[in-house]
Amino acid sequence: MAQSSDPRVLDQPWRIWATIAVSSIMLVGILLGVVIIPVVQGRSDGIDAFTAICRALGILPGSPARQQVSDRTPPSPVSQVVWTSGVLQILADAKPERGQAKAQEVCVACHGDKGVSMGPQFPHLAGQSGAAIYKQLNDYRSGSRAHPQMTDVAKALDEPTLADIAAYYAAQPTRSPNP
Amino acid sequence: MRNVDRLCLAHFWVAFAAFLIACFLGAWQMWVRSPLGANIGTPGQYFMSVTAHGVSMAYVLTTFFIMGFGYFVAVTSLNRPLPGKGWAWAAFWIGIVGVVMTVIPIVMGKASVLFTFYPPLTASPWFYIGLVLVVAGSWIWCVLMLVAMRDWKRENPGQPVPLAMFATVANAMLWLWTTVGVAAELVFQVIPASLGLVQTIDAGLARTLFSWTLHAIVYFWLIPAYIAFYTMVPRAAGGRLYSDTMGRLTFILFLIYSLPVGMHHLLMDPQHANGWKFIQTLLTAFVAVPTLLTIFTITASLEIAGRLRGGRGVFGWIGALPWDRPMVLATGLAFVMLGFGGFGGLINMGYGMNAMVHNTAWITAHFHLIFGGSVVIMYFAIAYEIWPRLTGREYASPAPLRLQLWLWFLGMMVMTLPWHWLGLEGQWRRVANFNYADPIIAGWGPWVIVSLVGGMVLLVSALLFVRNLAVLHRSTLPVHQPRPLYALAVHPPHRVPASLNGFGLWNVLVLVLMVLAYGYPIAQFVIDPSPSAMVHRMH
Amino acid sequence: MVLGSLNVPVQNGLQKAYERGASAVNSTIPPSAADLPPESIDNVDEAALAEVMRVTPLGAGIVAGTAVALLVAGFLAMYLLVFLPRGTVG
Amino acid sequence: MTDRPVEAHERRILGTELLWAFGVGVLIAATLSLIVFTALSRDINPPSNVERIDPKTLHLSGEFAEHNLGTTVGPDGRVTARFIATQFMFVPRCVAVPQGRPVTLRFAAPDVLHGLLITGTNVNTMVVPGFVAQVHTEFTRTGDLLMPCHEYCGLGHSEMWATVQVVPDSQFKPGPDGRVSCAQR
Repeated sequence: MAQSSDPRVLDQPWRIWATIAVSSIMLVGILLGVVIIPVVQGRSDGIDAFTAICRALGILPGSPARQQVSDRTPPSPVSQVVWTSGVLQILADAKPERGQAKAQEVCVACHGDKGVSMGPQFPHLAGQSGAAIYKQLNDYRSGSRAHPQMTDVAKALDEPTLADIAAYYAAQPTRSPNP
Repeated sequence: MRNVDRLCLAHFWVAFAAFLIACFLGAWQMWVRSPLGANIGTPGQYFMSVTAHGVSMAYVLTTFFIMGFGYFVAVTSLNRPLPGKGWAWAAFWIGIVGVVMTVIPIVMGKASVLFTFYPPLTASPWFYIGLVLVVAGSWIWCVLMLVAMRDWKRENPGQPVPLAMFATVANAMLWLWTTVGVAAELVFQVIPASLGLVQTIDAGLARTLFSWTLHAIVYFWLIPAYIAFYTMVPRAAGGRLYSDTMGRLTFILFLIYSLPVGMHHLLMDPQHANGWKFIQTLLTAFVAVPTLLTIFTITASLEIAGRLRGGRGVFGWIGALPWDRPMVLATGLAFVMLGFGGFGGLINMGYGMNAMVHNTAWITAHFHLIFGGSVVIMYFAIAYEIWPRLTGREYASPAPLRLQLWLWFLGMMVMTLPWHWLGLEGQWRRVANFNYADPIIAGWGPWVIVSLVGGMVLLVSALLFVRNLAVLHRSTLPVHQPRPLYALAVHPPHRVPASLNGFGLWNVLVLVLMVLAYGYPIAQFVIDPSPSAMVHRMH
Repeated sequence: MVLGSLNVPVQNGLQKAYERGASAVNSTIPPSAADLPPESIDNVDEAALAEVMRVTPLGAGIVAGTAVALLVAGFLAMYLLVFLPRGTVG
Repeated sequence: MTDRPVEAHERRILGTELLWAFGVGVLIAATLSLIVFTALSRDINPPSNVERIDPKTLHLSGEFAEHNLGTTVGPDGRVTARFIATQFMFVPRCVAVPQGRPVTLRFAAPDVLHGLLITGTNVNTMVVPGFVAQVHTEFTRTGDLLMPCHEYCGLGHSEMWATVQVVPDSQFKPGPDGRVSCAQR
């Protein structure tokens, strides 16, 4: 240790030792974690060194030690509706009054003015969740769901109108289950 | 000078009030999740209680205690008035407003997202804004600590900063570094989402930013206990500190190594690759070094004290130690709990082995033993030690103090040891009520009841603690001549290298380590943003 | 001595050290934090300390050493006997 | 006390501390080397899989569509079990897996953060919306194991769990379409 008491000179060994210690730990960490372990693990399942290192860094998906599972199942979705912020915005901007006007022409015949249906074969819509009504109408429109009348009805309406009708019926008071 | 006492007392009483409430909530939770309280309380109440228990213990008890203790250390160890005392009171009131703003939505059930947030779940914006205020208040405290040290160093050029203050400033530095993570997460992601400005949130990035804070914050809580170990325990035991240099080095190592290891809380997360996780395991191994150094240095200091009091032979000094003194007793109990808790931590950091215990009762046992156990018992010991100085009143007798410390130790051990076993059995966390009919879960019932008993003992101890402090305010025993508080080292430092008297070099090293540990893991969310999740509002 | 049993030897030692006209001992106003006796004095006798320091870290080394060794042994045991038998993870 | 012995004594103290630090370093190196050894020899890692997937369109994807969930045995004999982790259930609720053979478990979350462990095994991972969580493991013990969601995901978190039936390899029979479902007991 330098004898002079000037702190800067005293500091020299501390700076050197601290930098050496931290950089050597970093080096060991990178060497082991990102190079040695992945490459050696990769060999056990036939993964080349470059891919294994990329997986250990997170550039490629998968574990450095195991081949990635490949899945070629063709998609066959039950519904095309995707709840994105855009769709939620459409539902939020829906106008029940415009929905009521449109419903008079299209829906009232079977589902009733206030959403209380005429017969058992037509579901009640009063107080049903707006998002649920919107989804079913979209499924009819996209063909994910087929129905002799509803498919044509839905196809004739555009997106915002679906939301308006859904908002209107959602706003109707649900009738008491045992009147 | 004396009005710093009022500032410290205000902070301590807010801290211990939050602590007592949280102890009641904790005990209630233990009861509700046990077979004895199987159909009591709803999940909504349970998670409201867990949120309040977490926020009170992790944000209110800790932040206010540390700020109060910091002001006390700044005044007593530097022997000069606190600079910017007006700011200190401002910081206190900002913190109080923040706490109130946080607690109201919790109690209204609009913030049951627990104290670790879990976006895409979002709570009421007031919950988050309140926490930001508490952190803002603590930032003011950090600046005051730095200013106090800088002024002292200007008045005493070339002199080594007293160890207690050096450690407090190291803690303030660490806190400034670590709050960057949670502040970024709250300001840029969670608060806009809870305000409805955005409908989607990147959950992977949010977790990574919160992990930046999640580990160094536990060292922010832990350092005051270590300040007591290094600067109060040797004096209380009647000895000297074995090595002042090691004390400084320990707090520097805490600063350097506690910050880049936050991501070991994400060892089981899919969005980070093995390479980064191994670096986390390696760095976490090095964050154990300062604790292991402390165990040796403080045990050596206690050995000095024990031998000075006549302890003979290799272990004679242990019996000769003044275990009747609360500070010495608390240190012994804290080291035992630190041993068990540290063992839990060793398992947690075991790279692949974390899969055995992640999010099980083992983890709950780990942080209750280390934070709830050894750190909080030292908070008690610090409070008992400095209360006479703050209130000018002396204890009639240390017996109730010792009883309270023993109850806390026994309660904590009885509560947490069964959790280790339950954790290995797979008991998972944050469960409002267990289905004890399930054969696997049925076997856990008896152990949960044992830990419930521990929880009740802890509640009794917490009540006794608050009673011990309150009684002192009305005690009639004036303090004649308060004993000196801080310990002397065997070789008090005369010349200390600049790097052991300031944080310039160490901040550079922290920056380098943070870039290594968090560089790519955060950058990956910017380079190739992950598909974002829809915000799920709980308010 | 109503001052409680708190490290009485230290109290007496201090009393003697400050009889030389320290601030009024029994002033009713509790002394503020600034008037604390200077930290640099405690009643540890230097000769006794030198004697003690000849052997000191041995006991601490053994106690702390066994504790840490136990921790690491426990880690190795848990790793080999509890973790590995539960199957690989990767 | 002249200055000379104090200097020497101070260095002796630092010497003991360095000796202690060296001893601790050796012990830490021992723990780390065991971790590295098992990583190299038995491919033991924490489960990582930086594979992005849009949580909002899981039902449009092929892999995580409802009909493709549960255990399937690929043409190459690889056993893969797929789950959706959603508020507050795993789909499917029960999955059968073979004992003693490598199994890959894949999880995706359409809504919030979830996590899971399988009791008594080393299967443990978080499920972060936006990523596919993947765990490669090998079940060593048979029996009906509990797979709870262990990360807070909302007020129904306590009720979110599934069952994993580990069956001996001899009883693990994939159907004609390569799928295996839980044995109804």
